[in-house]
Amino acid sequence: MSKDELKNYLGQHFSEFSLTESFDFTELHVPKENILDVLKQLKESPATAFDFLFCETAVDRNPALELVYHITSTQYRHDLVVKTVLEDRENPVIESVYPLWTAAELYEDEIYDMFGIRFSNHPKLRRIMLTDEWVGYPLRKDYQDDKMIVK
Amino acid sequence: MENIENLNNEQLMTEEFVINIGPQHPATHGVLRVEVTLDGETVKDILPHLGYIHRGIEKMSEHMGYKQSIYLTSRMDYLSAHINNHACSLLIEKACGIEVPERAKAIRLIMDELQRLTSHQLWWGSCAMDIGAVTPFFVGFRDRERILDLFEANTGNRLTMNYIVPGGVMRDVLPNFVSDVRDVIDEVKSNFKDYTKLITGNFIFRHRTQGVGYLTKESAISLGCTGPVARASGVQCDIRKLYPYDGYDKLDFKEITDPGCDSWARYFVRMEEMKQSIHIIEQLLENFPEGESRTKLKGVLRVPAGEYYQRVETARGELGVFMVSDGSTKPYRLKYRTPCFSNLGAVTAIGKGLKIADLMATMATIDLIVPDIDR
Amino acid sequence: MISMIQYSDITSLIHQTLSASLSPVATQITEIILSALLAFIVMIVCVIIMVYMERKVAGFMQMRLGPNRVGPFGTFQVFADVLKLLLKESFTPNSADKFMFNLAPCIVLMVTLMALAPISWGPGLVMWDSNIGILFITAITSLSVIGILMAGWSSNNKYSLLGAMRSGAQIVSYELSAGLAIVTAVILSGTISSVGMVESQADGWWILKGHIPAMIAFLTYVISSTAECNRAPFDLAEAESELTAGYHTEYSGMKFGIFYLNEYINMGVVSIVASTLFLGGWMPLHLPFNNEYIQLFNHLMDFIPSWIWLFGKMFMIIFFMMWFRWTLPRLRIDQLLKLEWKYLLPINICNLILATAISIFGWHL
Amino acid sequence: MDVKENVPEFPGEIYKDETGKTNFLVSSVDAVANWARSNSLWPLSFGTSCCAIELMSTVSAKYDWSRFGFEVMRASPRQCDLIIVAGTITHKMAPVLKRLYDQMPEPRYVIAMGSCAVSGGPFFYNSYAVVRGVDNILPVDVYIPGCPPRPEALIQGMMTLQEKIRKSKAYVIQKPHKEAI
Repeated sequence: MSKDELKNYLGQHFSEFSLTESFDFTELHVPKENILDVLKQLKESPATAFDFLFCETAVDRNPALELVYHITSTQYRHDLVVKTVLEDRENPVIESVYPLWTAAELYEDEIYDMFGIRFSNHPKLRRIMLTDEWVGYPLRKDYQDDKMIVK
Repeated sequence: MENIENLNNEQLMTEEFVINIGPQHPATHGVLRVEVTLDGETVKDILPHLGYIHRGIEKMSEHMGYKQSIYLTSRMDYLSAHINNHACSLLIEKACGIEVPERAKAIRLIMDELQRLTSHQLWWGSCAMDIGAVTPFFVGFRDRERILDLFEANTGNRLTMNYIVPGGVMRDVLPNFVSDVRDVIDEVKSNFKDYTKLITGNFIFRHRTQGVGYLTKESAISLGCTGPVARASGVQCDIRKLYPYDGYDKLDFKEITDPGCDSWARYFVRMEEMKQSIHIIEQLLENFPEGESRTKLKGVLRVPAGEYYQRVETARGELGVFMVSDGSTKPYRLKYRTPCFSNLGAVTAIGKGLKIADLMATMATIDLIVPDIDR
Repeated sequence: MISMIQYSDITSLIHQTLSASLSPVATQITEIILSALLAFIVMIVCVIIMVYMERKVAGFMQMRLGPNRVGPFGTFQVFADVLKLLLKESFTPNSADKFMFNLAPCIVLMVTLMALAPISWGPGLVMWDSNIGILFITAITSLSVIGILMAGWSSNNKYSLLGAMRSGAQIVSYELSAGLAIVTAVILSGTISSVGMVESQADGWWILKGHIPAMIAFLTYVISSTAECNRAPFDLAEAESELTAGYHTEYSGMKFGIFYLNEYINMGVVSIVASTLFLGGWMPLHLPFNNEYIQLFNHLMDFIPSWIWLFGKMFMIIFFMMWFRWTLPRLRIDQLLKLEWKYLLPINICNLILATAISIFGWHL
Repeated sequence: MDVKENVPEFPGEIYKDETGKTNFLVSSVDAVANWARSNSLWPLSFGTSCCAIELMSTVSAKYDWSRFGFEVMRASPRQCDLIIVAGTITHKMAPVLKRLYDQMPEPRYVIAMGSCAVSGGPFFYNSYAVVRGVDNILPVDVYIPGCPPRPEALIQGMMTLQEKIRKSKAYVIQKPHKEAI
């Protein structure tokens, strides 16, 4: 369905979450606790059928860590961005969306490696890009590496 | 050693052993380590280890200006260098609202499709070499060199061209560009019969790829696979058709999908895509527009704050550039959604239960570029 | 019948001069050493030509020039390779089973060189004129599996173990159809000794006289002998793209050189045996009919010396093997064994029955 | 007086007496050993990123380094005597590269191909994971600049390595002054 049909569908079903509009996609802001069942509803309901997670990434908004899910449907070809915010910076933990999309396994491995966000019930969480004894999470804004990185 | 008869069963039980198809291996075409547990010849479990070529491009682009970080993308998937630069340029043009002249759009599309041709030709050579035939590698490179001469004449370099920049193309093409491209295209078209003679019609190659490496449509979608790997399992996901950019909607070409789901289908989809690329280039050459090839931009670019996402169809799938900008001269966060990273999931999904030789054939037809995975 | 130079008078001349000055036992030993050295040198020269030919043929088939910088037309390239391998440090990995690791290349080379003994190189020129020559060759060539398995097992490397297991299964199963093809030739010609085999083709090569069964036996023999030398499209033992370098991954320097040398000597031996069985070895082309023009043609053929015939046929078959290598992709292990057990073996057995029927009723010319 | 005449193809001089009959070739062990080693350099098929594609173009029919005898590209380090580091070497890849180098038999040479291998190249600034130059790990013999260097540049690099081998002493292992980490 088209963008505004999707918007008012989301307005009815997820009225408690805020809905904003970025340059390309509509964004649904969901609190950390019920991220998994919101995404499960979006995937399972035949009206939306978001069965394709094409990009899952994290953005370091300096005090908080923000997780962004880009999902689309291969039937209706409409796109949606779902965002959550994780306040806790020392050990941020969130549900893994691996049960819904198997692509999430590699995406979340990389997010854990770069941002340090732990994913519970993830099949094999490991540092995928860097060596195991690497200290710190490079893509965080407060990552200190004075020898290599010149501000 | 007591005699064999009274050795009960679990003492004679065979045990699996783990081999590393390691960072340096002819079949991985780069530095991807795949830890494979084997029971004899059949593969029981696959665990890829990445990061051997992780250079931290996303962290670097946070310290660079918008126009500076574009040249890094052609070091990620170096076989679709033009298309990667095209993605970043489109993103910045969309964000700042820059108008691109018609001639620049046509040149960009021709360069993209030529790049797709060179990528498929190199894939064809190295896929045949993984399955054992060495001569197709040289036949594939013969045609590829013809197109690389074209790139070198017009853009200055053979592999990492940095030719497509925000606002158009770096320099206008040579005057006899259209006739050169037409000669190269005719030659590549006439060489197609070599491809069928050498590999497509080859009896052994068919037996090595048909019914091998089965990726169902549902698992392709849930794994996030895009490009020829997904289209060979029947998923319609060609970005040039779904979200056309720079004049793809005005061109008529078919999106090749094949319900076959096995290595042979992936091979067939790429061979047909080569023909479609040639068809596209011929259409673009007919009415090749005149005029300006680049709109001048001021030195330091400031992108208005916000989040932008641009999708482009590279030779291996959908490259998505996700940028968060806070209005300064440097991007706040730049994330590249690369096709090979999710296609790698398909290797682990398909690999279980295959023989080693089939695992190599499947990895050859999934066509991974390792710096594209590690970034 | 054949009016060519008889080498036997040269050998008897050498025999008289030696036995004049030495005791009979000493002459026997020196003759053995002399003929072994001669056969070894001839084979080494053939290997040098084969390696150069392989690189030039590969270049020709891949639209590029082969080596042409080292020496005139690149002919010294092979000498440079061999000399470099000789000077290379060839170490034994410390986790390897040292004795077996160093013994494997010697066994493999010894086995293929022993197969040279019964081959008849020319009229009257044979090292060991035994009447079970062909049987000896089939027995000896099946021993090379032991060397390869030793190499794979002792280098304590998973890839070489896999390569050795694959080549074990492959060579053992392809021995079968090679042996059956040889039996077909033996049935047609009636002798097992290689000298007798060549003499029996004096009035025409078996491939012409034995028409259908000989042609089928020749084709299956070439296919199964390509598999026995581990050459593409059956090169699963040292499959570059899968097992890096197969069973000789851990070998460096001249030990790897010996494996490399052995592959080419094996190819040479196999193509000499194929030409002896079906293409008449050093026997020139004679046609069996006896009107005077054919006799004139047969007589004319005798003027071409016998070693040109032998090495011409050998290099023709070697060119075919190289042709296979640079065009066909590699088979998977189960397809390889299926080809042998389900296709080559039944064809060979039916061909054997056909050959016996023909030789009983005398339908062959 | 003996007439000496240089042989174009082979390192050595032909000695002929004035009547021009007794001609035999005289050469030094170093010259012959270096001639053999320089003319049959077997590279390891090792390529990490974009420079590997230019390496493959050099192997292909147009640039064809098999004319020099390099075409035997072995996959196992035991049988190679030259490692062409084509591409970026990261901190995770450095120990693997060092082990590959140690597995190679002794007269071995290293070519650093591309600016990533020479000095870290485009990833010199602000990359936390890249080793700035392969000579921190391996003793490098020939550096080939370029990102990626053209196939002709790679062939010129190989020919410079051949020159270097021809001038070196055959039985003394000379490593560049900067000792490897």
